[in-house]
Amino acid sequence: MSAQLDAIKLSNAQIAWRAAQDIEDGAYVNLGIGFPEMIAKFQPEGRDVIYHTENGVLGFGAAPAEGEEDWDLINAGKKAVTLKPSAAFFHHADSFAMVRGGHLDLAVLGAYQVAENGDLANWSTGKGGVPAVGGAMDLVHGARRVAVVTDHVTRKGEPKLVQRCSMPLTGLACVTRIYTSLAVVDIENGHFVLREKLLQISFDDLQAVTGAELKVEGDFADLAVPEL
Amino acid sequence: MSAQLDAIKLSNAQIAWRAAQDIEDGAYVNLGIGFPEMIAKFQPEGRDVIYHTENGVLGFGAAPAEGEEDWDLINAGKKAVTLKPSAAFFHHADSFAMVRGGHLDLAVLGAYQVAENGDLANWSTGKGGVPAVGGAMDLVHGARRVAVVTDHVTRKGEPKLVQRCSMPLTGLACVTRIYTSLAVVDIENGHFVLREKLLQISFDDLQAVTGAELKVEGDFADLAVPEL
Amino acid sequence: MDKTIVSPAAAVADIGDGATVMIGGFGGSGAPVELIHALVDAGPRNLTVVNNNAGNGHVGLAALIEQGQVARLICSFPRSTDPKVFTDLYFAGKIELEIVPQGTLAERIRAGGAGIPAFYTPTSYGTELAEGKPVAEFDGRHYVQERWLKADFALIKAELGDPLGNLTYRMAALNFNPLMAMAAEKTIAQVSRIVPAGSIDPEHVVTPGIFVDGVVEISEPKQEEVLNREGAVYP
Amino acid sequence: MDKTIVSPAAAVADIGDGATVMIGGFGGSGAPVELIHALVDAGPRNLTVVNNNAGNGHVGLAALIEQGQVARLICSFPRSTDPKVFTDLYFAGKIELEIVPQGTLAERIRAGGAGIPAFYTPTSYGTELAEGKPVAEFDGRHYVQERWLKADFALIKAELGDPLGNLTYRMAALNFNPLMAMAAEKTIAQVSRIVPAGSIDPEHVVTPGIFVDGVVEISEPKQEEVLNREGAVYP
Repeated sequence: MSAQLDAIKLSNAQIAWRAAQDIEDGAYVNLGIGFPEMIAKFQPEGRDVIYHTENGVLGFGAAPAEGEEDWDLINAGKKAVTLKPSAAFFHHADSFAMVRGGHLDLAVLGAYQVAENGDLANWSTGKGGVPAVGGAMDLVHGARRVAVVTDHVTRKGEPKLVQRCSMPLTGLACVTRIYTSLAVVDIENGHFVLREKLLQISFDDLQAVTGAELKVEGDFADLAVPEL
Repeated sequence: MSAQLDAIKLSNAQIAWRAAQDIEDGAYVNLGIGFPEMIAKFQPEGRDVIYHTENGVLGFGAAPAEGEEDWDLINAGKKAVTLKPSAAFFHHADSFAMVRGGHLDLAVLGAYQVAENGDLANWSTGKGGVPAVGGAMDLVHGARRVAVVTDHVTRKGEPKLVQRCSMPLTGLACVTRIYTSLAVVDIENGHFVLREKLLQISFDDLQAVTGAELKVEGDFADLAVPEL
Repeated sequence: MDKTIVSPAAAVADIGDGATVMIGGFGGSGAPVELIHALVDAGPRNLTVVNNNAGNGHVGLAALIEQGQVARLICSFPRSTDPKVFTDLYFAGKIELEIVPQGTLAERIRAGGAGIPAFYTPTSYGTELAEGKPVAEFDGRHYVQERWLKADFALIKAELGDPLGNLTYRMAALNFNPLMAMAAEKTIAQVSRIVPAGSIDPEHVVTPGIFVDGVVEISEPKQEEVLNREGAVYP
Repeated sequence: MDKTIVSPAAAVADIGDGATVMIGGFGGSGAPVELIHALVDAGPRNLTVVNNNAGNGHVGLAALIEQGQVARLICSFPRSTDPKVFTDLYFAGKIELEIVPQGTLAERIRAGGAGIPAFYTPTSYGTELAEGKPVAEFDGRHYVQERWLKADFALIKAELGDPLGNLTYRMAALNFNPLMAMAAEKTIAQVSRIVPAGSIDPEHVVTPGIFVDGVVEISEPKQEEVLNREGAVYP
């Protein structure tokens, strides 16, 4: 089935596009390093979204042209960014006061595993390597909503949406919505609740690549995303 | 003996003068509201002393001329002040980070009672009245040295330097030096140690108006203060 | 996005009976007098107010207290040159008082804004203000556990504000204002001038807009100290 | 009073073997490269270093690690594009690592500077980074107790400095610098320019001089990121 899934599944850009549609006008948002950062590109027109980065910038914009970088103006991924009007700089304690104090409307992070109780594992595979946590453990317990963008399964085809995480946890019961390459799934009362799925995959096939029961409450919708 | 003491004792200005002589060049100092504030007037020439006030100013100077006040530029006693070059403004949490974090070299406060173990009572008489503590309890546990300026006895002639405070405490074991109207007394290892006394009072008379034993280690000096 | 609010009345319209309201200022500096007076006009009662003081004279916080709108006051220093309004109510048992050391008050508010539910401080250890609070020893020294302080609303005074709520302050008028901005569900700032987005140097922003929900321009704000020296009374 | 120090070498001269040194910066922004290189030249060993990262390439903190001067690193994210120096020593068991969530690291340093010996945070609750730490419940939610972090020295990078040590920072180069300035026994700041007392607007001072012990002018500071893109190696 892995090859089949590969044929229909959304690209990272498409997952990011879908996640971007849910971000309200005026929201304060932190996007995790890497894949989640793509979401900013797909911000729907007419919405003001203010992006926060752990290293002390609120209101940053896209990357500058190559050669135009100022390396004192970077994001948490250490990539050069630019400023939008009305930006602000602040130190790390104030930056994490914003995070931990519940001032961010949304954090969108990547994941190794998400459990049906909302537990997230995204900082360590638990196998060797240098441990490195960054701001992930703060973000999951700070932002008002914590969403995940991820492939629905691992490269080996194993579920990333699971009953209980087997990898080291980043946070307990923190994720409320998951945008995957196949579906949009909410976490409610300790269960995965299907909200949207690709038209090209049957519910049973989706359930087969999901590590815990996918509940259905009323209807679910088609996950419709443009070619990108 | 009260009348006798009144004849020889130092004025508040003279006590403040004496306290000012011990403040080193480059010291960061907080002066309590009221009487301790007078110390700034007697800062010896050639010394730079940087004054801190709880409400968020470092490097303030004397009061402005009458009519020149800016009521956004005040000290903790809500009196108008001026700025010296190199002043800085900051919010209350940073201000008390300076206090609690041990960044002030010295705080000089008034007192109702000081005990030989260094306990200080200076915020409440314990009898009716509206309780009000301000920043005193923070200062006594924050500044590297906490000194007291005070009359040696109460208006009724009772000792203010006592074995144990009977009034509500501001802080435990926090005072290290007391400048009184009759003497300079250190607190060391739970005892009052006499450092200086007025020439006009005998040791025995001084001991008689002090509520706990005045130890003598080696010599003590004359407390010599100019007419002011 | 534009957080501008047209009038002080509109700014305080949501504050209902029983709300907890942080009010910035230290004495008169940084006290949002016009917002407080709008709150007097609006008339909600049974408020819990957090401020360093208990007001002065008969304007600002003192007026709010005088109107009987404040059921409980959390502050460090309710004494002043003219604290009559508060003092009379306090001795009549008509207002509740929680005294908090000033640095602890500031830190509790910051903790509320920073998501820190409790912290330890040496301040007040061994005194009656620590009674009933947990204590702990760290590295041989004793500390008191203090809890965060949050509010439903914060009314603050700033100097410049932009439509996204970025703020600067005038001299020592910051005091509790930037902290309270962080610790309330809804923070309303009165500013002397609303400037276009992008006019405040990002390096000079003191309170980033994320902490601010509404900005109302009061172009020539009254200073509480000045009002009191004029003998002003509100309403 | 004049806190000006004539050279980076003089600025780090007191840092001896076994010292705990906080080093500002987040990646290359705000990293005091010249002060770190002076520390490489001075050669103290067995240092405990607090930094968000573990250095990049072969300059700055990476150079200090490469010279074997760092026995222990307290940081949140020791991975990067070129973390080879740290990674090799780590797997060889030649450097000790304490991983701290980034917000907890910032708050622990601030607590050290603010005289708060311990605080509670929701961060890391239920994870392996909370193992062995006290937990407590407040208002039905679980929190981990974290301790303050202090240092013997802080090496930081700022933009303007005056002789009393008041500092401003350039854009996002503040990051950990203002916090570390508060948390060390002795804080040395390298600044791009020393300006006369009174030239920094008191409203724009970010780090007041009370937190700063020495200021050294490095008029055209190297940016670590730029050095690494040039393939620079120190010494």
